[in-house]
Amino acid sequence: MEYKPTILAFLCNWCSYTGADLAGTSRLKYVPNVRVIRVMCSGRVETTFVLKAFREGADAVLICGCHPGDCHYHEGNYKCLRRYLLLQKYIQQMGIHPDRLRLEWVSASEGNIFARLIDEMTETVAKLGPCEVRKTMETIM
Amino acid sequence: MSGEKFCGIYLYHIGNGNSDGVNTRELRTYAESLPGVGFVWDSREYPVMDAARLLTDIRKNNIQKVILAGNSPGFAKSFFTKVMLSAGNKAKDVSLVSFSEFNVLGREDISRAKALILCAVKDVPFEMVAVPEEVPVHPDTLVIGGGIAGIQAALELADAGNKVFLLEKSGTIGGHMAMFDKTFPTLDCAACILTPKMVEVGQHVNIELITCSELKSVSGQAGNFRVKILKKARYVSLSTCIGCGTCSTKCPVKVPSEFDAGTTMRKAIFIPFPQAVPNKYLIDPVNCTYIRDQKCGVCAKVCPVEGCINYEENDEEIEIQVGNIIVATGFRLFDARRDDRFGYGKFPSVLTSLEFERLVNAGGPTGGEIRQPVVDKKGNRVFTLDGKEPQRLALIHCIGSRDVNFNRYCSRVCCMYSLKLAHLVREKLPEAEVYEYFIDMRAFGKGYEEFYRRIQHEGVHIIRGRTAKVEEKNGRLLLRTEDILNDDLIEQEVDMVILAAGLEAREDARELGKMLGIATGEEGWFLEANSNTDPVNTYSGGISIAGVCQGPKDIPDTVAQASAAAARVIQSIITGKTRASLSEVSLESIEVNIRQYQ
Amino acid sequence: MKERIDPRFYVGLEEFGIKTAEWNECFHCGNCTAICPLTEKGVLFPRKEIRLMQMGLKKELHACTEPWLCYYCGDCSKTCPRDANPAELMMSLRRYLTSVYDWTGLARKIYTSKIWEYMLIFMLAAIVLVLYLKFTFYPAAEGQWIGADGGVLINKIAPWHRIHIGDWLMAGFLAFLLISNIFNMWYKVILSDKSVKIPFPAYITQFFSLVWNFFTQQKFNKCDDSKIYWYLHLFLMLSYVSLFTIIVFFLKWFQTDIIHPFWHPQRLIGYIATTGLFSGIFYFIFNRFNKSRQNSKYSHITDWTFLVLLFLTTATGISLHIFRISGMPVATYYTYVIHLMCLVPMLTIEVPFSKWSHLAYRPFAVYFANLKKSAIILPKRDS
Amino acid sequence: MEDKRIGVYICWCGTNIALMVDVEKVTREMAKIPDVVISRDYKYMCSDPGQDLIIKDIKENNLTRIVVASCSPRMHELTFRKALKKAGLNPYYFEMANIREQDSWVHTDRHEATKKAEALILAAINRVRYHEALDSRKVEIDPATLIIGGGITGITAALEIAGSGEKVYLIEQSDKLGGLAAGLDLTFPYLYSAVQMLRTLVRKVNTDPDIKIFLNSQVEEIKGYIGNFEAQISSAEGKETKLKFGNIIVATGLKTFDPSGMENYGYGKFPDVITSTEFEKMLQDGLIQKKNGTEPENIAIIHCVGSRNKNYHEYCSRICCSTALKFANQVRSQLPKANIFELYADMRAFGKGCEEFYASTSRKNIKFLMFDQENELPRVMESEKSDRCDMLIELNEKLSGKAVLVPADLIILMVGLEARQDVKHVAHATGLSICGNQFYIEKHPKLDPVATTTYGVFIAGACQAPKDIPESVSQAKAAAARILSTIARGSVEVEATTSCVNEEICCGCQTCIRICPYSAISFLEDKKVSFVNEILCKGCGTCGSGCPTGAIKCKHFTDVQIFSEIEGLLNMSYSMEEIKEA
Repeated sequence: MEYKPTILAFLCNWCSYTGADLAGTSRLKYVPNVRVIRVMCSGRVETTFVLKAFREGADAVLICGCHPGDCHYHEGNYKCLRRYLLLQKYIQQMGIHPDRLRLEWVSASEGNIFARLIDEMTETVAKLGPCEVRKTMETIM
Repeated sequence: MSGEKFCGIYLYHIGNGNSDGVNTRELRTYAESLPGVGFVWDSREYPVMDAARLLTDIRKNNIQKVILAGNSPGFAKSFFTKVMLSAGNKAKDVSLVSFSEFNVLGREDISRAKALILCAVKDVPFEMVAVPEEVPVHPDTLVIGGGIAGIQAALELADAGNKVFLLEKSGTIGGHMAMFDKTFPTLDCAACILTPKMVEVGQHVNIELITCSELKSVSGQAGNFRVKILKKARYVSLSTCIGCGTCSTKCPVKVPSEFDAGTTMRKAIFIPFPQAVPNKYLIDPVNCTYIRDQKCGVCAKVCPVEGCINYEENDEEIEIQVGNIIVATGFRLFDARRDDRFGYGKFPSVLTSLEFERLVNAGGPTGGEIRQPVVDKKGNRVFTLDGKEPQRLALIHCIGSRDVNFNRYCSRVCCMYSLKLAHLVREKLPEAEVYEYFIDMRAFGKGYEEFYRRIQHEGVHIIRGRTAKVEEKNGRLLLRTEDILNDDLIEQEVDMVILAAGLEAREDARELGKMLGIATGEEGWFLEANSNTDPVNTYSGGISIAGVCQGPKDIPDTVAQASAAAARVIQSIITGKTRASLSEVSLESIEVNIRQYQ
Repeated sequence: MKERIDPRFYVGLEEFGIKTAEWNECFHCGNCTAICPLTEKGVLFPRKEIRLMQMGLKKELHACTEPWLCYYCGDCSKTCPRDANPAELMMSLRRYLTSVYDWTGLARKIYTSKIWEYMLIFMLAAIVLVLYLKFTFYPAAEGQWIGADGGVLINKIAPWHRIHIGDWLMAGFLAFLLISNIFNMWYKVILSDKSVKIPFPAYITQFFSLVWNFFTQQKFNKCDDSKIYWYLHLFLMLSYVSLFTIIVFFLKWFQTDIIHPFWHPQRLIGYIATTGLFSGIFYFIFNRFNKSRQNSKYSHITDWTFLVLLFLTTATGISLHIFRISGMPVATYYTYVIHLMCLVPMLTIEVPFSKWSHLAYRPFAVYFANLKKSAIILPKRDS
Repeated sequence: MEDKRIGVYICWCGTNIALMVDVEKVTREMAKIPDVVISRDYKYMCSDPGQDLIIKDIKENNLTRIVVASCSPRMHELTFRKALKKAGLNPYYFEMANIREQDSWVHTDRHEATKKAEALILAAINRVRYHEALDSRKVEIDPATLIIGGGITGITAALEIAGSGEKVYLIEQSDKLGGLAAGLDLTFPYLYSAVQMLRTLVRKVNTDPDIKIFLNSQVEEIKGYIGNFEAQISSAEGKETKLKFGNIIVATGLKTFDPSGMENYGYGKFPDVITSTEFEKMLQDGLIQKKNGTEPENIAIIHCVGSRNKNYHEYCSRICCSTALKFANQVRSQLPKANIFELYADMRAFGKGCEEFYASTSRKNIKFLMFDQENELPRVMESEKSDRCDMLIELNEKLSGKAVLVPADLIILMVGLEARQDVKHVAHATGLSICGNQFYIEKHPKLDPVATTTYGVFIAGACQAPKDIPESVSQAKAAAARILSTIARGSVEVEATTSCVNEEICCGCQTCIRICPYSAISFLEDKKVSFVNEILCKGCGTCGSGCPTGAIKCKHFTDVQIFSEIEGLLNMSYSMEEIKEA
């Protein structure tokens, strides 16, 4: 049985989560290995959340927010973007491949885009193989 | 001020349709009597529009302004503007008096017709001077019809903190929308979005639900109606029934279920559908053998609640007092039997759209499996899982709509729901071929065109050309259609045909209209106060209309109208006053107002 | 080459019975084509014709054989969702096309103006009278009004050979007109349609269909639910044709002075044919009066003229026969001339220029249609 | 800390969930999780009996936390919260697992879907353990209303609200009221006078004492929250006005599509190719004529310009078909001899009386020609002298299958409707979201077409999607109804999921104050700590993640809640057993 990565996704309530719901209501199909956490705004996603996710054994973390300029809270998604760029550097220092963390803009009407995104990300992450963070943590502790 | 301009009036004798009744001779003499009117043309003396002759008349009587009065004189406007311009006047010196715009329907409205002409001559907007007197308003409201329109209107009012009586003919609220499987174009299931609202209505402290009831009579006037309601006996106590369903399981009588559009059988003691509100059982006296002829009586025996079922219960008549009435009685589906070419009622596998909605619905006869109906020994059509899975299905648009032999109007929703049904078939039977035969694809709403595209790409065969007849050929159904865009004749064999039947006014609409004093159009839809600026109110004060009973509509438009109808009511409750019937405004009062206005 | 739409094409066609307001209302649902029992793949009407009318594509319209393939059951008009009345348009188009095929232009005149029609009829009648008086009808000369046995000497008054000359002249004249019109039709339908190239053999192979359809009118039979209509029409047509041939080619045998016994073929054929004509005529007149059938709802003036002339001819023919067998010479002789005065105009007006011509155009239309079909099929065989 | 007694309820949603998720199995598995007292499945949790089930259990087994696994929380979270409330439990002691939209509907492998469902539900259970009781507060409503857009929608809404004696501020960008309707001559399908109609409405608005009109004005920015908004209105003359109001109706409408970009129609190249807007003006002025003042002999009306074509706009503009029919009638009445062509794609005459209108129009000898609006748009070409017309239109006529040329002297382009340039600006000022077609997104496409996801802000008319006059009017009145009912009640409830500062930990760095988009956070000089105004706060939580010390707590989205959720989700991807050991 081939390896299925686990992706943890933080979706903002107004655009991305609605988009993901739309994928559902329009019965679009995508791979089942994504786990969604709903936050009011991508701006709420803290660095610690992402790190926690890797620590708990996520093979990849996806953050989705409204398109630039469409944020329900004006600029939460920009805040998120900054934090994301910082995180990218940081996880690389930790030896986590940058492809394992992604930030994407998904609007409420983009159910199909969300579905495609998940499929495509799963593929890339599957190529990278399982994320070792959890194991190493367990061994050193 | 241009009111002083010297007027010529062109009176149309024959308006298209219903204002023939207006006596043009009388109007003519009235118009001629008005000061500032120089000339009155009577269309009967001008059978053909003769520009030259009109021009000479205009010049001779140096007319500076022409008023076109008729049912819908707009059809001649640009002709007159040209004439006026060549007579050296301006285009805006042609003004219209459209009788139908102001509900001038016949003799009885002649004084309004006069008033309209007077206003035009004086160049005063009719709405500004034809104001009914204000009357105090009773804070309670009656909403007739428990469909989505009625539900929305009721909630709107109740949330504003007012008492609402919601009158429903059947045993539950929900109307047609509750019967649908999914809703276009978002495809979320109708029940999922409707039932919460139904529950809300059921629980709302301000809403008094009156099911199984009919309007008996309405007296009084705007602001204070006395309404008599005939409450049919349920024979099951609303207060004590726990909805356990034992009675129904034991009941021996089986009749076609209204909610499932006849695709399933229900008992004589039944609950319309699982999420019904109120979620209580009731007996249908027509089919219950005990009530008909004192036989059986099982349900009462098995009912766990003492005295919950009471065969002796009688219809009762209640009277309520309300200040406003909102009519939201909806529609009935076109009876596909009337167009016998499609073999509905003759071939079991020819379904109406509503039947199919139930068939694909998880709560339907086959639990959402699409199967051809089978015919049992008695010759009845039965929907079961034993039926064959259809390999080919066809949807035929415009059944009973856009057709002079039945209804001329477009039913507005059929195109979209047909696309939706096509999608549902593809989703449940990916192997099945779906053919859709249409005339014009009317995907006009928000996200509709996108949905249309999507269905096209899903591999549904969407063919321009309305099927002419359905015949039976070696066990399958044979459709004969011209494929217009490919200039070809298609004789398609299919296993199941779905007829996109149109919407029709309810059989009792006219009667109800009379009772409430609201006019109905030729097709039986209720007439709004003004087709542009006031689509939800009527000429009889205190009474509004909402939803399909005013004309075919999809769900969002219906909901919008329902809320809109509530607006006037809330307004009247806030101010404590409402306006009496526009139809009762006298010519004299208008004349007075005009004098003050200028 | 793109064709240009001619929005004013309809102008002046109202007189043929083409009601602009009606066919303009068509919104192309395709119901008419699909409901029609005669349409099949490759043979699609009447929507096509409506469209050509709406767009004023003259050439295509003139190349249409479909109007002749329609036998007016009226289903399309009955079920049309828009009151476009396709069946009536097809009927009117038959009139129009007749005038199109006719190179003399008389047909158009006859269809579009009553004056012309009646003028022609009376003129022809007059000519017949003059000719009759000039070349036959001379009892004074011989002084023989009555035969030795007191019988009617029809061949003395109107000798069959002389009448024959008249017959042949007229027949030849009409035949010439009709055939030239059919050639014109062939030109419009086949030659000017550049899209198809008819291989010569097809002309021969398909010829049978022409004859077959002429005598059986099978298509017509397929079309209508009430058989009686088809039978009567066929009966009428056959009687008509047989009488026509007898008079034109076997007048010697048909017009005799001696009166044969009842069962003699000469008389029997005469009687049967007359019955055929009369029953047909009465049936159609009846229909047109009480507009019971869809196809008798709207009557163009020429429809009436045809029936009336046919009726008069038959009626005078019968009375002529009665006078003759009951030995009333004078009456016979006068009726004879009246008979001719009805017969000649009837044939001259109707055969090449008016309704009668459908007798020829319909089978030819089928013929041409088949030709085109075979032309389309043939190349497929090669590939 | 009180003991957690959790009830888990898993919904079949008929077959919607049960088909892809083994509900019974999941129910059994969940029963094994610590603290879970009750684990049930039911056909329709949202149904009346479904909710009663929860209420009953809460009362009988004094449950303190509830998890429902069913559809999206955006669908039924409120429904179930209400149920908890009825059972006397704080509605926020509730968490929902979305196993329909984001599980059963999107996956095809039943085993995987079931596994995912378990993960989601476990996460919900983990999370709900840490839920806290929150209560939503009431906010007083300022009875005044701001209406942005003085088109027919705005006017109607204004009259409706002012009719009940409430104050209305009507903001119009241009120098006159009426919007697109002001450009019309007649209305379809009965050809009533739009000019007279509008004149009446405008008079009514002008004479209404409760309506204050701001022409040539714009909304700069809107501060505040439902019931207590505050806005800066600036007029063209640079006059600034401050307004206070309780509700907002956005009725900015749409603008017509500009066909200059479409070279095939030669708009701008040929003088007598005009847009429907220009033609309406021509009709208002009374004379249908070419630029050179002569009478056109051939008039062509081309539908779907800029609509139903993915190079321009995919959507249908809804009003053009009937408008085109209206034009045909008006041309026919002024020029009885003219040749009139309608080049259309689908005749969308769907409104009340419109199909009849279409039929009666077609009887007037109008030539209807169908083209393929998606792949083959007609092309306008110059003509030779011999053509006896100014232009030729080249098109593939679909109903006859022939490529034809149409003579034309005057060509009317039925331009579609599209979003206005300032749509983004208004969206920002009012906190609305915009869909792919640049229309404002309503709260629910079917059951709530006028409300939006922002409390106190409503959308009406064409800015929500193209609409004709009666439909816009209906929406205007609908929006008015909502506002009137809030005014009638005098107050509304607002969200409880806001942020708050733990003053013990706050270091007073004021990062949060810079971050907050609603300037809901202020600095308490005396205490040297930040303070969140919980009514201004919209609960986005950005401050929470920005706070270096973790002093800011985002209610209902606290760190610990989300951590526990993460744990729940991820541990599942190993096996149920492991957690049970843990």
